[in-house]
Amino acid sequence: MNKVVAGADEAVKDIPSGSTIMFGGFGLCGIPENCISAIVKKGINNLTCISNNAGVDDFGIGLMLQGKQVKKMISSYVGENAIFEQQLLSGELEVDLVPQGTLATRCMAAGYGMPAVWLLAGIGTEVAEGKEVRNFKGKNYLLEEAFDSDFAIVKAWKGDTQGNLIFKGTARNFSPLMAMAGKITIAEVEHLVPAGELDPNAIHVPGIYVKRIFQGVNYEKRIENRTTRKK
Amino acid sequence: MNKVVAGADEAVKDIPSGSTIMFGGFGLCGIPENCISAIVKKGINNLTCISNNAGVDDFGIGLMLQGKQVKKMISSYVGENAIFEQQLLSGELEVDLVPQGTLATRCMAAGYGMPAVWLLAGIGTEVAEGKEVRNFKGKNYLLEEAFDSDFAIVKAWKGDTQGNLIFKGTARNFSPLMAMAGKITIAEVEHLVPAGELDPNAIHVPGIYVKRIFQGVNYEKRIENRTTRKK
Amino acid sequence: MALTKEQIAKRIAQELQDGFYVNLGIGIPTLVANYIPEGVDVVLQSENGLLGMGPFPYEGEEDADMINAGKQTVTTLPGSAIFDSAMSFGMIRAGKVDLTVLGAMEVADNGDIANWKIPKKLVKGMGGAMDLVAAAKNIIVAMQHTNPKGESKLLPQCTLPLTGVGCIKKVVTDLGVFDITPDGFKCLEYAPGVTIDEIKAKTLGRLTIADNVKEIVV
Amino acid sequence: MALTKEQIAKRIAQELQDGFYVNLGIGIPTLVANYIPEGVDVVLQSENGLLGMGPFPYEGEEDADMINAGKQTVTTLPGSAIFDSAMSFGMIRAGKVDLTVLGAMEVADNGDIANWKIPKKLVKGMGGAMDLVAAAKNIIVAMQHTNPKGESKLLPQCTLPLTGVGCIKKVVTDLGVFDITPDGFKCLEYAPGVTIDEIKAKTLGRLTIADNVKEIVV
Repeated sequence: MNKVVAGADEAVKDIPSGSTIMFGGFGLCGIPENCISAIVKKGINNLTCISNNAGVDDFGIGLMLQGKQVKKMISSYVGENAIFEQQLLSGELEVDLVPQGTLATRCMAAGYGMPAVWLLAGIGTEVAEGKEVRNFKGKNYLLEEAFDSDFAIVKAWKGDTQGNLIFKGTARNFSPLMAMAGKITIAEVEHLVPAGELDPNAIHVPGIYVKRIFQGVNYEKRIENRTTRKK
Repeated sequence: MNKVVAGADEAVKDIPSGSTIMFGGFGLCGIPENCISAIVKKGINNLTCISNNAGVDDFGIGLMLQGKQVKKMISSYVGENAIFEQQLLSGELEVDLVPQGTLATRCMAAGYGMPAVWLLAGIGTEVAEGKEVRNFKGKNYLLEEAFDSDFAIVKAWKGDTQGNLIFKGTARNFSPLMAMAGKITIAEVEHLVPAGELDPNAIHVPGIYVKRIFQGVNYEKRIENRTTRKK
Repeated sequence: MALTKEQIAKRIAQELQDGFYVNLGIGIPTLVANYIPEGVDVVLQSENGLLGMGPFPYEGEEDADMINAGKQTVTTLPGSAIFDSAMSFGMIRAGKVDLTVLGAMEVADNGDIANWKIPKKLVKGMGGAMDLVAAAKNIIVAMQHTNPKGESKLLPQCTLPLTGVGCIKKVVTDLGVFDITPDGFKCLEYAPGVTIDEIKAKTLGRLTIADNVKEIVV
Repeated sequence: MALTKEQIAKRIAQELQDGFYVNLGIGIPTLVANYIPEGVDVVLQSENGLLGMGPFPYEGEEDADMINAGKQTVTTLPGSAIFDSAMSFGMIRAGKVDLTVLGAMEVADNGDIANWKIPKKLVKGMGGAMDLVAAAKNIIVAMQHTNPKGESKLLPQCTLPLTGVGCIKKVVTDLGVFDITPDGFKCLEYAPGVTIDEIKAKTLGRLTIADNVKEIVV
């Protein structure tokens, strides 16, 4: 069982144009920087990306937008960048907006083998259009389908050679859910360690969900909204 | 915000007869020994217990069966004890058998605010009787309702004064799911520590789900099936 | 004098009770954290996956892996817990968060809220707003009473696409504090120097005035 | 000579492929772990929440907090992961476990299985069996070909209450190895010294014999 690959280029080499790919991260926090770069370099296109956000002009999924690689974004909050706006207005880019908790839960459902879930968000709004509504114990819920994806790409803090992953801080966000949801899951990690170094009790994503793992390099970890206080 | 109570007696003091209570544990592994003793001492009855198993004659939920405190068991595997069998045959005890993964997921659903889930287990069997079946992408699923419970009682390895819980080994099992599902969740822990001592990244149940917590005492941690090899 | 944003936040902070788990939205709601009353212990939830959100880090101590739902760098506190986004919205959906405070573009007198989309303007998305308003058990809206054109934001019905239906219980504006009742907005308090007539003039939705209406103390 | 339980386990072990995640049920299936072929790296999943199940602990090193789904004390291995029961069955349901091996009371020639309940006897429950048979993508049944009364356990249809419908792909008994095909059981291999006639006599369900049927080598 060898899940370790040399780097991002090898990890993404079989992703074809037209794929549906999940990208972990919230804003720029916890995004798989290495794999995004490799996909940009590779130049595949016509991609459907499931990701809470779409990066900024010159970082994250924004880089893939620059290269016109993305056909459709499935996100809860987008448009922190001008290229995105321009492609959306010109009709080059399709956007499917999904409430944030619904997005997370539809990813979880896939990883847990549940075909659909009943959720509250969006009842009575345009999000509910065309969806089945059912009342359970006095509250209305929408039937929301699990997300299928050909690939899921996440960045973890630590990972071992068996594919077990641990995230740090709020860089966790959607990443474990997507890692569990992908048909083929690729994990880049800040620290790749031998099997046995991680506490089995502290693992966020068991290795069974991860097909490929590699030691990432040169993380920029850009901060989107730096807020501080004075000492 | 003070969640810490003195001990088991105080933690369970307001549980009335007739309650529905979830008990964490798999077999005798990870069961809330202190609270079970306190409930036995308290003598409430007519209880509905949601627990994967029903203990053995003289330990775990078996002690509550001895005292004829249990009206109904909702479990996946029961009957490791003679008292159980006798009460079942005499009609004193009602049993609702639920596939193990379905039991776990119906607890999770409650903790995640999902009223029902679509699950595979039991399709075409007597478990499916009276339940809605729906085909998603070529497979049939049963609609299974989330479990409501008045109280959830779990044993964790470590817990802090904010109610955050960490489990050890396979004593985790159903416990985090039930801890998240209970209307009122009580956690007994082997090690109660001040807030700040647990790694925020390694917490299995965030304190928001836990109403009462206490330092447990005198854990027997009985082994049901001791298997070893020679050095 | 209408309340300042800080005063709106301060008034909302009076609603906090010891032991509350609270989710604060972006904008005025975020400011509520600065006015938590003495002796009241609340835990802030950030829907990207953090319970026990602490203050901004000291300069130079920012951690790119530690942000809130507004993507601001934040810190943890003793007793913080971190989790994934599904669990985060799970605890909201399950009613474990005691209070949610968020902003709005419009609130209707039946509790509908619109705060995510202006037709013909670029749509950035609802983020977690729809989840929060649909699932939170107790929601307070913090907003200006009127929009920049001076038009009422407290309406008989929302004109913008809805974020949630019948979910708002209380609104705190620069002019007053309002419960949402079967009879529409009920003015409980008015800002110092603001008259009931001014509130009536600036509220398009159904409005009643509480018998014991009083001046806001912040 | 019919196969011993150990030989059944040994034959099933030949089905293991490098990199497989495998769930082994109680009884004969558990023995499969003793015969994993050299150079084949498999990870054992125990449905109570353990991936990377190791051998029994050395005497005196038992940990009450570390058991498998059969409630036996076990150990972890380097690279093990522990999780809750919902995730455990989640990964099974999502098809991440490559192979499940379990025992049965009866298997029908359409792949139905019965292994949890005998009417009029005390019912102990299905445990995780229904979840496993409904969700696992590849299931092998390990069992005796006949029951203690000598009656076939490979049937045209199950007489006992079902555990799962049309889910079994392969059966390994003390007499042979059988695929389940649209034409019923297909005998691929026979135990050394066991004749095809004996297999035919002891199989009540529809049975075909593979053209290249051969003796089991264990």
